Amino acid sequence: MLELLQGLANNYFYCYALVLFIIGFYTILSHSNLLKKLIGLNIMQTSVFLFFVALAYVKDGKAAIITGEEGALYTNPLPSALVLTGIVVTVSVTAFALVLLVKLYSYYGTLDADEITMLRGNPE
Amino acid sequence: MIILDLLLLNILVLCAIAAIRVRDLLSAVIIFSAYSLLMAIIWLQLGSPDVAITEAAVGAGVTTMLFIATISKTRRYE
Amino acid sequence: MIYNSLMIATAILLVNIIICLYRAAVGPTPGDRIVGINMIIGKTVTVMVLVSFIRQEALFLDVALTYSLIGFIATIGVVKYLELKHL
Amino acid sequence: MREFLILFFLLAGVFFFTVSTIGLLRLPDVYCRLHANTKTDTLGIGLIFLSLIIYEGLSPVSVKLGIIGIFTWITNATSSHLVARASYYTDVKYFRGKRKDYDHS
Amino acid sequence: MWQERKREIICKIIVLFFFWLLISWDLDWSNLLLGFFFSTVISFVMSKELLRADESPPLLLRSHLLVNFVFALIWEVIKANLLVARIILDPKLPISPNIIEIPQKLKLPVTQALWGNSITLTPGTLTVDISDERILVHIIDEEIGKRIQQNPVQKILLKMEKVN
Amino acid sequence: MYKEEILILRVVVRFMMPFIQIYGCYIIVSGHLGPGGGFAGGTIVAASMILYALTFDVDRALDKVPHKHATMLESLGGIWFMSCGIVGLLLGGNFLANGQIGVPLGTPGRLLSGGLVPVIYFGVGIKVAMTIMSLYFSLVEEDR
Repeated sequence: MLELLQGLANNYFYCYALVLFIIGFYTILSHSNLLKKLIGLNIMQTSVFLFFVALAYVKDGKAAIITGEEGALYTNPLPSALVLTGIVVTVSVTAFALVLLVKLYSYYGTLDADEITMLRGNPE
Repeated sequence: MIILDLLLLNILVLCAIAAIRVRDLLSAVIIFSAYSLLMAIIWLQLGSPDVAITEAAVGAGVTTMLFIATISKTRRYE
Repeated sequence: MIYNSLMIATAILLVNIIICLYRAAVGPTPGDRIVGINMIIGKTVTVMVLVSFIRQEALFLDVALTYSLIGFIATIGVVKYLELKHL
Repeated sequence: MREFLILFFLLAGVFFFTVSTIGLLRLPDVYCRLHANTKTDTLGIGLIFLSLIIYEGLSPVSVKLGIIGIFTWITNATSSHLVARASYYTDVKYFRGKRKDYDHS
Repeated sequence: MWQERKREIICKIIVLFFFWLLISWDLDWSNLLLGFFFSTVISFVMSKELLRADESPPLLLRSHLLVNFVFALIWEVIKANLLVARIILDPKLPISPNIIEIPQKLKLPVTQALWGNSITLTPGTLTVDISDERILVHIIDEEIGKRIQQNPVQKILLKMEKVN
Repeated sequence: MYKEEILILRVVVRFMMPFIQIYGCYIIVSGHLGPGGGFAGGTIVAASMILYALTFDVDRALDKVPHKHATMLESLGGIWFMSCGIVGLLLGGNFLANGQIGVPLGTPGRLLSGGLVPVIYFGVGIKVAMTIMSLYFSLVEEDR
């Protein structure tokens, strides 16, 4: 138990990434406004990026940019390259979802997921 | 160093909670842009300036403006 | 000595950011919220510069320069929306 | 001497930042809060950058710091003006007169 | 017409190239070439959007006045910052805010914008609206509002216009 | 109207725009030396055009960069990237081969020492800038 707590305290970045993920997930589940859900989705994605970059972090390591000095300690550049791709995807997903929201609003006149479900009628 | 990290992460969690608790969608978007700012500082702390500069460019300029454009086309309050 | 004082200055600025965040989350009008975010931008730029000095990496300054150049786009957008109700 | 100057300017900058934050909390309406924003924030940035420039000496880093400072001043002033203007034209009431007339709510 | 436009564009190229050198801080030939290329492309493509010469006094030629302006502005900012800090830290908070109107003496858009931004940066005063005839200024204290007309910054800006 | 009245915003934006753009270009081409790269720099360049569209009008910004030109430039960025990749194939290496085909991979801190990388980033920057710009424009333009 003590070891578990110590491990958690040493890896506090992972804990906070988990907390942020839970906040985003809770937002997606509990709020019925679609724009709020999108903000929750963004928070969730950022938490995953935080987890990835925290994996790459080396204590006292410099940023992974070669400046020509010998024997320096660098952080791992691979996860940050992955995260860069992830950010590009995030922007695209956000823009696409926002355009979908505008279309939904012009069709149904509301952005509330429950109301849209009611307007569409019960499928059964 | 560890104190700075913990402080930053706590502010980040506060920011996220504030962004999802506010009823006004415009305010939620404004606070979300602050979330992106703090995230950029954390990327710097974790030693990956590449991600930080991308987050800065995206979060300060593009994402917020897209959100505000959507709000201006739909409604502002939940 | 100077390292420690830079650290303490950064910590104080971060505490200031919390208070600005309170104003941004509570502020009665949208104008108050934008003022809070504006102050957070200014403090963030300073914190970034201080972090780059603490970690001794000159390249981190580029991020602060980015924020100081395009940080006010969001403000203009919000203000224009408040005034005209469309962009 | 140099260390003393660095510490003094750093302290002064942090002090002005703190003052602006206190002003943001205490002042009554949007316009007065904008005063706290532009004024004290800009001098805080200026002083801290000055201390870091003294710390660094003349180098590319201090040139970049100067550029950051100039652009932050310009953008800060512009956005403050815009917020004040928008508040004025959307009829946000401004508090006028002495403090005792103001009903703090 | 074309002569004037050419001079404008050359001026922009020089300023942008100087900015490029400042941020990259490298005198290698490839860097110089790329900087020259980008500044030329930007000033030709965006030449209609950028500031025109008839909107501003020749700031580069009047650089001594510009330096003068910057130092006067910094001095004003420091002086009034202490005032505002004293007001904010006072437990009674002795503010008496108001919106006043002052006449506009400057003519060119760039100097008008500089003057408006200087008012905003100078503590205690805040530009609310600006036009060719008047400026609406929000002041935090009556005393500060009275002093706004004999601000040395405005004198320097007026001199800058007169030379033109 | 909003656009003609705000003198300070008009002047400041017209003053700041070339600086933002040249900074974006710097970020684009120096992606292998420091932080940045095609995506970040392209986003900054696009942010300057968003600033222009906010300050004046979307219509005026669309006059400056119509959708047709934006699409054309975007495709040009894609073609640029492809042809830089094919250079590697032609010289007997893999697709996007850089050091393999004998391009000098010089010293750290030199701008043009990364072989094909800054050249490729240039295309990526154009593509990203045009894409994000037209994203924002097409989201906003049908407002009126």
